[in-house]
Amino acid sequence: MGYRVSYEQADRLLQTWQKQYRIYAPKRFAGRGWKPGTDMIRYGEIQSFRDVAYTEQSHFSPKDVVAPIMQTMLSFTADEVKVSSIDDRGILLLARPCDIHGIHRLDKIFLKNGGQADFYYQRYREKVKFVMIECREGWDHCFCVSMGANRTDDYSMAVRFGPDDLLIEVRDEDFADSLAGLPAVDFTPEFVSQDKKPVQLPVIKNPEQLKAAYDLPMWAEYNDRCISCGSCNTVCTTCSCFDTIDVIFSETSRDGERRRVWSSCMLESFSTMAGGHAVRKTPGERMRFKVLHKVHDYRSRFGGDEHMCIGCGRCDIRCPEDISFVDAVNRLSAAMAGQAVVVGTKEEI
Amino acid sequence: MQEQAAKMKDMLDPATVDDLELVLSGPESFAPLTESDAGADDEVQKINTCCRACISNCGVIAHVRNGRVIKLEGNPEDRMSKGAMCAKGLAGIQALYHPNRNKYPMQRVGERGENKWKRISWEEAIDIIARKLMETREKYGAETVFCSTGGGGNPEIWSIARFCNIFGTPNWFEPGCAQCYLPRVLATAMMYGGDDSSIADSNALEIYFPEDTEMQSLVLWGTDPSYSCTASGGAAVVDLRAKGVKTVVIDPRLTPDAAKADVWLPVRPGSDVALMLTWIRYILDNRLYDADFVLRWTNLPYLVNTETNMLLRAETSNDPASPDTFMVLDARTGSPRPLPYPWDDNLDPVLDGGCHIDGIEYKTGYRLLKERVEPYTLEKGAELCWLEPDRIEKGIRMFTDNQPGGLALGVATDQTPNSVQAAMAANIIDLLMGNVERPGALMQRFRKSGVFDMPNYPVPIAAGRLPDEQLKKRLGGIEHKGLHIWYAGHATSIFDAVLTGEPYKPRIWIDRSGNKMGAIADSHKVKRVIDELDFIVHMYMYPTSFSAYADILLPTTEWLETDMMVETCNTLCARQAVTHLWETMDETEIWSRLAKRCGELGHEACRLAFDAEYMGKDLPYWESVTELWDHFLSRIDLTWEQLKQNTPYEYMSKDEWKTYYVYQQTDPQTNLPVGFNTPSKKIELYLESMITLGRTGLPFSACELEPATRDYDPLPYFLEPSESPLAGSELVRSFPLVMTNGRVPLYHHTTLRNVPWMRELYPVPELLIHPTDAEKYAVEHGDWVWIESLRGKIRALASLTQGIMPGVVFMERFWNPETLDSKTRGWQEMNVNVLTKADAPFNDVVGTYTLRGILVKVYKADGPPEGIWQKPEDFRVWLPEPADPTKEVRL
Amino acid sequence: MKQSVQNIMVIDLDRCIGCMACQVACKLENEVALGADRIRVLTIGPTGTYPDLQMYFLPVMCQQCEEPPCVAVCPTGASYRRTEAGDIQIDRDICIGCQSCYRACPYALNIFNNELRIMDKCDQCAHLQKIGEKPACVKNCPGRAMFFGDANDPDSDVSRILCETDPAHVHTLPDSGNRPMTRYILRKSDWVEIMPQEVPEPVNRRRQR
Amino acid sequence: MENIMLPSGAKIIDIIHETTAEYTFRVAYDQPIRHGQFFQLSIPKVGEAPISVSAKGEGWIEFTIRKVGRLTEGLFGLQPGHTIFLRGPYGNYFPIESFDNKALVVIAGGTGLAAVRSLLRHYADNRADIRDVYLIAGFKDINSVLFTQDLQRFRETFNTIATLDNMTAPGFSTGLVTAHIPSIPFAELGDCNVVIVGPPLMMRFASEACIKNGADPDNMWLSFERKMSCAVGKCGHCKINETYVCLEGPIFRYTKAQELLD
Repeated sequence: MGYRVSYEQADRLLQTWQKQYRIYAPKRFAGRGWKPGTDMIRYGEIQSFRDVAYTEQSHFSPKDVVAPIMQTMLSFTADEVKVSSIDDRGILLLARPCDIHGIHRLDKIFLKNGGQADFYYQRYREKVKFVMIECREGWDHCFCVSMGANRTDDYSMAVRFGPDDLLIEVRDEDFADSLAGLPAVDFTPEFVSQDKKPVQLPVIKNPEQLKAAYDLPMWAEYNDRCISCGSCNTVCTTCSCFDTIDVIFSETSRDGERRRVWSSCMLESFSTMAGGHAVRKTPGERMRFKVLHKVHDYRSRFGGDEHMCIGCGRCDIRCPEDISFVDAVNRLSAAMAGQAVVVGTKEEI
Repeated sequence: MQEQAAKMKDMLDPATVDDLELVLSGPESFAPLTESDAGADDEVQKINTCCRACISNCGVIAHVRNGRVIKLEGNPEDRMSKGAMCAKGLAGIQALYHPNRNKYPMQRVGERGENKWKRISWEEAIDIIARKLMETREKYGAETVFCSTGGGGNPEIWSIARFCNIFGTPNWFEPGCAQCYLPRVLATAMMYGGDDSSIADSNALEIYFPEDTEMQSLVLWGTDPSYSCTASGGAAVVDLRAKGVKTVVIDPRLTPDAAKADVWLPVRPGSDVALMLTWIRYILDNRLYDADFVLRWTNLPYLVNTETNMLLRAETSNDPASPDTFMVLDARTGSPRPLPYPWDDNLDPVLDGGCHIDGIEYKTGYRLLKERVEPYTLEKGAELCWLEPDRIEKGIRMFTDNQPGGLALGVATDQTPNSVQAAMAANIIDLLMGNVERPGALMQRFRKSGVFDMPNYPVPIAAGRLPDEQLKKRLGGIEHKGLHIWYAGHATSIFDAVLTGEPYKPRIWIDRSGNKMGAIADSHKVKRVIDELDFIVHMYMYPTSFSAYADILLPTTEWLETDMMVETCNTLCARQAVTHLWETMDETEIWSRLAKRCGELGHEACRLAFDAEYMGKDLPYWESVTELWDHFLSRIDLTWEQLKQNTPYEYMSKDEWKTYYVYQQTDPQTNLPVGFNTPSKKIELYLESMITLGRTGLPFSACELEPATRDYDPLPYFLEPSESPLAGSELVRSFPLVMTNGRVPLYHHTTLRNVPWMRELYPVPELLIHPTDAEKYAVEHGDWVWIESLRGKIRALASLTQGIMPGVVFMERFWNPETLDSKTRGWQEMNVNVLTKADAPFNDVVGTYTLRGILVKVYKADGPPEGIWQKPEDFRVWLPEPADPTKEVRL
Repeated sequence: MKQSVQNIMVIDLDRCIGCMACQVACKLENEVALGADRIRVLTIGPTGTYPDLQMYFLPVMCQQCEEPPCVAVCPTGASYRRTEAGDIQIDRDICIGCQSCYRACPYALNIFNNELRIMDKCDQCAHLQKIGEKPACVKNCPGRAMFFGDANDPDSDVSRILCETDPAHVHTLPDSGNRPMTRYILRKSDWVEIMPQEVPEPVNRRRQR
Repeated sequence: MENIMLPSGAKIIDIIHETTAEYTFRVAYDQPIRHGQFFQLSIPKVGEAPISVSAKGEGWIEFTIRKVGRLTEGLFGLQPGHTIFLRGPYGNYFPIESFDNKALVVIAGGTGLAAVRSLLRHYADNRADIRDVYLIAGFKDINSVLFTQDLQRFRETFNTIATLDNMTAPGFSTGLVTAHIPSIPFAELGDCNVVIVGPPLMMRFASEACIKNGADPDNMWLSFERKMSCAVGKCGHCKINETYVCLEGPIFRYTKAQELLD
């Protein structure tokens, strides 16, 4: 069932929904871009559908709605320790199909891996309902089709933003009532059907091939280029790594918190243990770790067809040194295609 | 009060994690976090007060919330600091809330030096001390009790002098005193009778008004205001330089002011007087002095009997308003003639001349001075001071070509046995140029509020209460009579008396302020003295090396807890308590209580000291400091409460206050110019009264004393350091480097080594050494080195720099509170005074010993002293306690 | 047309006496932890040969670059330029303490706050600006060597002092394209080029050399 | 919803100073654990880190901790009676069922000994359960020797070589652990198990030396150490390929370890 809704009507709906939900969408933050004079688009709570920056891809993914950049786990006062709590309301999350896939990837790690669900993720995640932002064209740099992340049916509503009004499809009973009575139209969302630049995925079938992938000379090329800032990880929807840190509010404070903050496998400190030993010492080694996680390790662990990467392409856009993940994957795939012949194992695409 | 064992060790235990105890006593299960009720911020009170992290008294606005001081900032209304504070002052909060403050009176348990204590009440503490004092007085005489004070941290110097005078002991001393400031005060008082030119001692007030000063040049001799009084004098000198005032800096170290000077004269430590005499000779030879002023307003034209060294008098006056009449050599008649004060236009006095009268040779003061400086040519000065003649000349010319100007003398020259002569010579240089009481000069008699009897120290010292027979027992008081200007004894003489029992054996030491192990020369000797004593009391804000050897510790107030009056230019300011912690007590009150208890135990003079009628202008002892300040402020119709509310209080307008040419004002009694505050009413460059002082103790001693072994010299002379590096010295072969010491901008005296913010910036003392010397002794930048003198050895971190004179090394004085509970008690690791020299030669007039210009050797050490802290995190355990409630303790 | 606000610091090095009060004033105002400093006073020199020496002091703090490398690399967008003041700020709520900005800063003037485990740097006392006060270091500077204000406002302290000063005496830290905004005035000594790799020395100790 | 990140308090019973930089903390604990497992150990406001159990007994377990990093610095300020916080045990453990009645070779370097100490104590207590134990324990120098009492007992009970890298001392051999591996009579031990714990390079060279001397790679076990923030497969730090050390480790069969590529 679809509706055509003016922005004014939509905002009245928004107000209704806000009683039960906090509503998150990509918003424009003026002047907050990485380059002087540019804006940043990232997720935030909206008060109006006019706040939604729908004409561009958001620089950050919606993951910080369910796995915030920084969240308090425990709070310590001089003589008390408490578990943090969050808002009771549900969460309506406006997201494109690839990002909805991305959150499913996070679910694997946070809810499934190790057979136990993570409390701090789950308490957000179980509140989330998706409002899918229709994405028909994609952008030059994204490759969701290659990653199988272009379509989804996990949404309560889908929305097509227009300059004057919105088309909304409702699939969730909970929202049907609030829309009832508005002008009905025939609207079902469309999806991207072809990547502008498709990505070749590598074939790695056994430990020998994995070893061959590890030993490729291409990784060392990143040593000079990558500055290990970790930006590719933070804009990625599916990067889930975090650090647990304890903080005190000032040097002489008796109050403090145990926090969870995003971490990045591209940072030199990611694998550094107390005492200083680091497992992956060079940017190249870290690039290899990341790329293989995204297009090999994840699938090896969880099985099925899906890779971790959802093809949003944000990492390529973001990299301050213009390093392309897509290039890395394509080069890896090409090299492995060659390797496959060399090591004489069965080829499979 | 219940006895509670408290070990210093517990107070100093460097727990690795802050607040561990509190964290770990927390619950073992977790409750869900509820919205914390942060609540509205409580109101912040802003209270005007004055700093006392050093002696500068800068105006401070303390921000106080719920009784806790949360921020300090400079008070823009302050006439001298103008809204700025230095690092030391800003550290006040960390000093105030230091977890290792002395919080309660403590009594030693266990052996002396074991550093084990139990808490006692104030009543008990005062009673124990008073009983011990009375017992010792009874058995051995009051003079066997000696006291010491110091300028380190919140000094309240004069209560101690008052107590000694009333109790009946002539023996109190300050590690500074003869080594710090007194030589300058003495020389200036005797030669001029107005304020000396010390910037660091808040004189030289001319420099704080750059907008209207006529000053053209400033000589900073052995002083670096940017280090020693950053926010006041340091900033003022910045303003002067920016205005175009030329500066000459005399210092072996390239200090900030030296780096910014027009001429830097790096002088060999201990040779300053030679350089001064070189300046004087150059000024005389080249007739650069203000001839008219010298003739009319100094005593240099007066004739001196070369046999007695006394001035030739035509008439001796019995009227204090009129000076004696002196004889001059009249050029017109070619004969000696009396010169009536202030001048006789009929006479033409010769400046450089001499004559014989009745077979006795007489010379003018000028000629004697000229003869005195005769050997000190530029070349000779350069040779003695390790300088180039051209450079010396350039320095002199920079000063003499840019007049008016001023010469500000610092503490450096006070720290050698040539101390008083340096002050005399420096004054001569400035006064020859006529730099006194004129716009642009440093020596001034600007007006005062009149509330103080002693400059900036309001406690009435009751000097007349000390019986003459007791005064005569003052140790060192015969040889070094200049000390009587501050009613003080001579530290080394007191210590020698303890060690030898001659002429009598002092037995009790009550000390206030600082760490005497770090402040007195030859620290090992101080320890030997301590071992001989019956009883030791230390009152201070923190435990120090010295307190480890004490029997009773008394907790005193930090400056943020103290009430005191301060005079800053034309304003009166209140240093007012903005909070109060634990059972700390203002020292002014401690001494009063001690006197009271002694009175109760039968000390008649102490009992009478509470009798207002009996005490008269010396005032009875007080119950609270407010009483005392109210008394003094009543002189200008103010109360302490009013001053606190209106600080800074402008007691007169700037124009009224800034009075130039005071000496030219007419004395209504005589209708003559009031002249200078000297016996002759002239500037006494030939200081005859030195001779009188040495022979009688007058005018400073309350009664006439036996003469010193030798007369004091009325003119400055150069005394080569006893540990000389010059050719012919035996010692220099084994100890080839000259050591000097001085300040960094983070510490004052022995204070603040326990303040994290200061220590992280300067964790250990650095030995500044020139790269050529470093190479010679195989030392590299960043090496730990031993520095050894005849008296001991210490370590420091070598810092190679071009900015120190070759052949000279520099080190800041230091001690290590973090090793207080170790065998060293914190004073043996890096304390320069382990190296310095407390024995003869002394300055004849005031007994100064040798703190600078000793010989040392330097060699590489394996590493730092054990247990010292160097990393910023090390100092975490000294961070303020997060939530000490401010308690108003009823004592 | 009214220019946007560009708050900068101007430091008159002839007035700086190396007293380090700015460091302590900053620590007091901003609760900067031990071992960390938002502002550091470097000793430059002595250069030359004894006794003909030059030495001056150089307070360094975030240079509020026009092309800030710290903003360009910040992985969470926590480092940003404030449009209303032209300065660079760190949003403490989204800083993950990864130290990328520290590595990107040519002068290593971003510091790690060990208590909060996030990055910290000179924010020109933004909280004091809100109540109309100058940054703590500027306000307290005993030598009155520090000036703060809007470079685009011709009546500001900084514009006035820059206007009065011979441009040959106005310097910046080395610019590798980041365009540092802090201006240093040095008239009497020679400006010794401060190489970026020399500034970062994380040791707090002042040492003459 | 269960919060798997929530630690619970445990009292410190005793603190043993093994060396100046390594202390053993005995902590009250009465749940079952297996040899080789680890805990996430924390001090609120200081931090959390994975620490392996170095011994267990009636109502207690021990952790031996080296003074590196923020948390361990914090731990070193503690006293008996203080509470620390634990969650765990985590990870897999040594398959002692398959060790029983066979020969066991244990090669430990430095603090690596802590990770196998509980296993060794088990066999010292139950000597009959194991055919023979060959222990090579390597330390940097005499000042870094750990578990002196246990080591004495191991010497008495097992074939023990304690060696110092570069130093001679009574009762100690000299040289790296690898130098002593040839003295283990692998050929005579038959179906033996080998456990190797220590720094990464040491584990690598020791493994190679053992194989060269006849050890069966399939019966060799290594214990991995990795940075971890969660220990439950969420934080990502300890992932190697598709493997999470916290979940599938920390103990890996050598043949599996060979496939793990960092």
